Amino acid sequence: MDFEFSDEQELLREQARGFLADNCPPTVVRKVLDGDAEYDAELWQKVAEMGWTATVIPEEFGGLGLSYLELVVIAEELGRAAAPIPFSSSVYLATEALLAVGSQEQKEKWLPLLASGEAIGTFALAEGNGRPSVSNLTTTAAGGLVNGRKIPVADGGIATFAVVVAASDQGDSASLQLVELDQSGVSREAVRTLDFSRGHAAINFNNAKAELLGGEGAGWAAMEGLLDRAAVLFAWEQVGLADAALNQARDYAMGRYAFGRSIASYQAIKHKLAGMYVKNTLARSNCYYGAWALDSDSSELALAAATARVGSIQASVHAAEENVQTHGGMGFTWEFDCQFYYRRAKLLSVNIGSEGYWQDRLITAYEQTNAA
Amino acid sequence: MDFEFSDEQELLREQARGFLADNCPPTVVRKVLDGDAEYDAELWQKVAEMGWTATVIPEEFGGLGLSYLELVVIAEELGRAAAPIPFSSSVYLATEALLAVGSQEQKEKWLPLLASGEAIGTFALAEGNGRPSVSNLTTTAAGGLVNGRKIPVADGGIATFAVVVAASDQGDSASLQLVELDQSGVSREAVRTLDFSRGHAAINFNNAKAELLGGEGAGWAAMEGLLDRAAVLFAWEQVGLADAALNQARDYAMGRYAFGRSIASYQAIKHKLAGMYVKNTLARSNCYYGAWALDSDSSELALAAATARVGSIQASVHAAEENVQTHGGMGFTWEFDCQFYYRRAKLLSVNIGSEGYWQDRLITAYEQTNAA
Amino acid sequence: MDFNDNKEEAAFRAEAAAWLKANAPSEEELAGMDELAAAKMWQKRKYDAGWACIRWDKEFGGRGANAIQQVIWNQEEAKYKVPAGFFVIGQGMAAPTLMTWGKPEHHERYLPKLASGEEIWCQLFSEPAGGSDLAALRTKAERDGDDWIINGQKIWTSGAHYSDYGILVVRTDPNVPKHKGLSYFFLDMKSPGVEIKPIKQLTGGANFNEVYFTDVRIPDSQRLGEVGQGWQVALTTLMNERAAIGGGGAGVNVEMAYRIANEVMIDDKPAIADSAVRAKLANWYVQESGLRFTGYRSMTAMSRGEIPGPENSIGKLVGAPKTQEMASFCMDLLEMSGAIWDENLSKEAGLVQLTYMGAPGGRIAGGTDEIMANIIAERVLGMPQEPRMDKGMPFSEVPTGSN
Amino acid sequence: MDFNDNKEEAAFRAEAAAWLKANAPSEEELAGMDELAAAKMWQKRKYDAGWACIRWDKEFGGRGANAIQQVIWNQEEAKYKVPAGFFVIGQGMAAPTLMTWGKPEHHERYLPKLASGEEIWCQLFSEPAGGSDLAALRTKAERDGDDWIINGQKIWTSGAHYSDYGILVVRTDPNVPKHKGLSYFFLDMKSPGVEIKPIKQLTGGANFNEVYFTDVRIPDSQRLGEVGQGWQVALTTLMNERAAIGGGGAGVNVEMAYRIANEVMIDDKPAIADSAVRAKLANWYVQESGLRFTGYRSMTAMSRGEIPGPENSIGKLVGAPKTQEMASFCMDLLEMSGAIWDENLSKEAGLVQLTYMGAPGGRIAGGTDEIMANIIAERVLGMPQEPRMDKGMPFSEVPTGSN
Repeated sequence: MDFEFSDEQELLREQARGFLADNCPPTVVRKVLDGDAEYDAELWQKVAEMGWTATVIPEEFGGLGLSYLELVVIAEELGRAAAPIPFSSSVYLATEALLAVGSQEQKEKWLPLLASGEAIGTFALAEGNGRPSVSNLTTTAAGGLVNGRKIPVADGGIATFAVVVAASDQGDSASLQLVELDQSGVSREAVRTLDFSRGHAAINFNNAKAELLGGEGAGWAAMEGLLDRAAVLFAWEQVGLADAALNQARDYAMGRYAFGRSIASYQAIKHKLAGMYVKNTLARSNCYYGAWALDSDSSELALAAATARVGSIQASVHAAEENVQTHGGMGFTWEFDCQFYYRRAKLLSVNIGSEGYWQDRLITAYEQTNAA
Repeated sequence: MDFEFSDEQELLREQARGFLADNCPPTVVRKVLDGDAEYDAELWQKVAEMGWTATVIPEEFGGLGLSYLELVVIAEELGRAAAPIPFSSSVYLATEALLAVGSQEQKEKWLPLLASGEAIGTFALAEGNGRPSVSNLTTTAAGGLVNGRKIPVADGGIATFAVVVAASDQGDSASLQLVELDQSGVSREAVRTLDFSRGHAAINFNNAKAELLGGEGAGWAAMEGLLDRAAVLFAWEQVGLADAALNQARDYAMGRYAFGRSIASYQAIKHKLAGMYVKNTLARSNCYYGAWALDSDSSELALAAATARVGSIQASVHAAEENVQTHGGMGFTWEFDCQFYYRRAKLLSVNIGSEGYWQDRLITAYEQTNAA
Repeated sequence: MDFNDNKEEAAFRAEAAAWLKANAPSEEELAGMDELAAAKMWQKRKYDAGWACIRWDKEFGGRGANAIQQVIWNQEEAKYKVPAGFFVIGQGMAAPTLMTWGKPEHHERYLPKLASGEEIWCQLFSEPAGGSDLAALRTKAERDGDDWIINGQKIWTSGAHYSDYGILVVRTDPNVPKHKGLSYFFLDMKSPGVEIKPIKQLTGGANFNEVYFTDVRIPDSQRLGEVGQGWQVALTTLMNERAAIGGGGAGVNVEMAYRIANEVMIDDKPAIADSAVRAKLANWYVQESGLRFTGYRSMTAMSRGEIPGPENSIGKLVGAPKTQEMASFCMDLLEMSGAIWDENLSKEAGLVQLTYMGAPGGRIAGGTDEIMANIIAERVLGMPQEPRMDKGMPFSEVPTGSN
Repeated sequence: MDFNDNKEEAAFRAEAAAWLKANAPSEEELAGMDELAAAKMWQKRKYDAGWACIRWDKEFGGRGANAIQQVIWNQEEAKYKVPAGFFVIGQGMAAPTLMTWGKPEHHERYLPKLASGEEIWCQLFSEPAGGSDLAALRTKAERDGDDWIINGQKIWTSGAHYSDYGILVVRTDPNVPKHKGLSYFFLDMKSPGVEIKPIKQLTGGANFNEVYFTDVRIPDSQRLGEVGQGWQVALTTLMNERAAIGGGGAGVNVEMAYRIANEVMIDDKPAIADSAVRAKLANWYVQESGLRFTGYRSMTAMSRGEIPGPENSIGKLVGAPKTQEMASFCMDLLEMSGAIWDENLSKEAGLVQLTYMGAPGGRIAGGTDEIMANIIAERVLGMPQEPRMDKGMPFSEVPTGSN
């Protein structure tokens, strides 16, 4: 039994943290937050050069062939830095989709481009408000053409291709379609979200050329499996964010004085931060389990992923909210960086399905585990 | 607009509080808690002599013909005193059932006995674990005979009669049956609950003679209407209890010293008690609304009752739990009286349906109000 | 206990309703006017007819009405889409302070123009290093003949840029304990040396300002209360602030969440059929309803001549976190679209996101959640204060950490 | 990161499992024995074979095993229904204190009998007026030649009536600050003047005692640490108490709630189909799972030679309120029957009620929720202590309120 990262993985963490401190300081986040760009292209380039986008891609496809334990270390640090890049869309979702159900040809074509960061992939499931279900999919695929509208698509404005969930008349009634976005059948509109430091889009498909990814009529199951895998990686990013928010709150509280003493000496603040620490710690430990299940392709992955996801949603949103609160009025200003976490925490918490969705998935997985 | 009790009602409160301080001190509660009796018969007798059991019963049936505003004042004070008597069963449920759907003959027979306290009525709905529904009722009534088993029945061991919810093959599939309990077709067993200061029973009906109360096949609707009315009265009792628990916590905290100062000066305790106060205040205000709706027979009663009930469940259980916590180890002893509220709060919270049941009822009522 | 108006109240309501019906501006009338001009126009019209600041004495421009009449007026006025805002601080906080601490000449000169909306006032209390410890302010005033010279910085001043006057608390003596070295002034916001900078918030909006003072002169005649008595005067202002804070049905409430839950689907059924959604809405309804009826109880108390107490702090303490939770939950109901903040795509959803971004402000402004809980514990439940490390210490010696 | 045993661990596990298989007492063997006798029998059997207190040095009766081996042993032993309890305080708290502070002759005399279960120890620290402020204890010891004379009262002593020895902290000097006037002893529980009274709890059970001391004599040779050093010695005991507190799957956990939710109906469907029920169970599962894996991380740290830190406080801080909430919720699932506490009617339900009644104890014993939160804030996050009003003050002058 060894429930900890290896020394090499810890070294990777140190390097990643140092790299991001240098290359993704608050000014870089702020540049995207305040500007019109949908991501920081320079940071993306550097991250790709570090090989982070290539982490789990096998060497035969131009990747580093490392394990998911390395990838979650990077995910945590990206969350801590609130990095304004399409890493989650391209790495946790598009790359994972290709790895899971891509054909040899598809892998050969796309994985090297994803590994090098030249291509940015994304994932298109939502079609507006409410919880997606297989019966309310309106995007269709037939004869290699996709029609419909997906909104929101994270990083949809900058992505090279999207993995689109479309209705199918076979099997589980859905299929995954790989659609290149720079084609005449595709139009995109930028969509503003509450996190200005990450780009989103609405994508209209009008007889867009598409390629089936995985089996026809196996798309809904593939999508759920994909979300399980992504959920672990999102969860780590959220835990990194939660930890950063707690640290920011703590540092501010220590230095802020009221009524002649540090506000960090008041139980109202101490117990608030202790509560954040507790939630963060439980979420992190569940993320360990998720990382192990993902890395070992365990049959417990669905349960582990939902557990990690629910815990990290709760921890990160709570930490981000109470970090602002601890900062008082200053936390509410644009000038302070508390907003990075406040925006990002909520964005990540709905990006691949809400707390309620994952609570339900968790109990479903628990029922299946208990029935097995 | 006058959203407050009248001076006369405030005077009644003072009298009631004084009466209970004299006649229902902790020693009286403890006598039932520690002993084998299912209630304090002497206190019941005195309460009846005060006319409290007769409050809303019309004068023509031997009652005082007062309003529900007087009755809720009494309910609150009984909750505060954790009185070990069958008031809720006999007054909030049995009396209300007769007033709502009893025939003139039934009223003439029973209301004077209920008013004088000579008869104790109760209400029998539950048939074991889980949420009762009209489709899982196993108690039947046919030809004036009831068969089945009801458990638990509050005060079932001491009651003169019970209003029994039985399956019907007509209308809404249920009927209310008035069953005298001192007959050969009825056997009762004492059932211990977590509140030793209140008696409960299982009642077996074996061709027990019964009398239809209200319409045949109108029993489920009558039962729900009855629970709405009782919910307001229970809620007031719970708010009284919650207030007493908060006061007990506050008094103890003020006098208890740790690290050289009163524990009431620590934010951990101050904010805990402030939280109790907030919940209690909101619950109380919702109870005002419930009292007004009950007294004025408003169309908003269902919504008002559920709102009062949910708020007062939450407030009273929270206050009772955190009162023990504020007392530390001493609160966990049999010797301290914190246990009165801890037991009673949870008992009252499931007695006529749980928080979950009433949350659902609340939204149903809200939907109906919005549809109207 | 009765929800209905008594006879006197009904008569007053009828009178108010009739006047409003005849005089409330129509949409056409307001079309094209800027908000401030519209607000001033409406305020002046009310003033001229005796419907402005109706609880004020008639000599100050009011109507001499009582608390319950004020509530009735508010209810009736709320039925019309009339311009609002701008006057709350001046009429609700500065004016009561002037009434209590000002001289007759102050009353005559300033109150009628406050009532008529001709002059707008702002509040200059908070400072960057102060926060919850309001009295730890550092902006200093030094005597110079008949004037005082002000230097320092205030923050969180709403409306500074369109205000004519401001109420100001400053430190006139740093060598005595913090509450004892303060004095209270009002000043002309156009005075030389006053510089106003808007503060951009999380929402992207800028409803507040920083105000910098560089050798700003205020005549001593604009002092309220004695030198060193500023904290006591400020308390008058702050007590009125608390009274002004309502139970507040912010934009995101049960009604909106219910609407969204009817529109979006969970497992191919409207979300409102989902019992987890129902349970949450039920809990929030209990809070909203509880606050509403707590408000009715306060109104009843006021109508009986009682002064609203610190128990009103629960409105903000419950309402602000509830608003944040509900906005967050409404985004969850929208699922992946929950993050979209784009009025063109979904008007309702845009309001949800705006509310979520604004919610932290609600939990801080006018006293943080933590300060509100302290107030309830200390002033309602009578629990002791925390030990004060700065008690009796000259302000200049109080530890301030890195600030 | 690997959940599986490494080679060495697997070998140890096999050895332990084999011995247990051969030696764990059968139900028949235990039939009719009282719990204490059964526990002593099993402890002695383990001791004789070198499986008692396996992390202790061999000279004290242990096996010299490491932390991870202890965990493996615990896992394997938990597969058998063997007698438990009785020895936790002696072996887990008194023994480490004796090891650190005792003299060689103490080790020789007491440790092997602690390991073998021949002698049982209890803990005499808490006092009625102390509570969270443990060091504010008042039981006094006065020197009399080679002895100390003890007078006072202790509370919350579990197992006092069947214990042979007790560890005791007393005040030897009331005229110095509270932490400095304490000394630490152990005593023979059969000493004249020791009186034990059981404390009845909310549950109706009596797992704890009050212990009264009237002129009880303890030889000075039974002192651990110097006179006045008692607080430091007590910290050794308390640190081991914290280490002993697990993440704890109390009786009422997700597994049980899930079972109940499958058995009872809501709207004619099993309650587990109700999404409000699902959401609650999911949240508790996240907590349980989080505690379990936090425990695994601690074990890994221990196996790497690190000492478990105060972060383990979260086990109790999360687990205790969760137990209370879950027990309360399980009663709600049972609806009107939820209040029934009658093993004859429903074994499972009886456990739910017992757990609810016992839950407040869990939130208090070994440090209240509030103290646990302080510990995390101060020792994990490095936040400052509250100002201590009694700091440096002679104990006799510290305000004590009405107590």
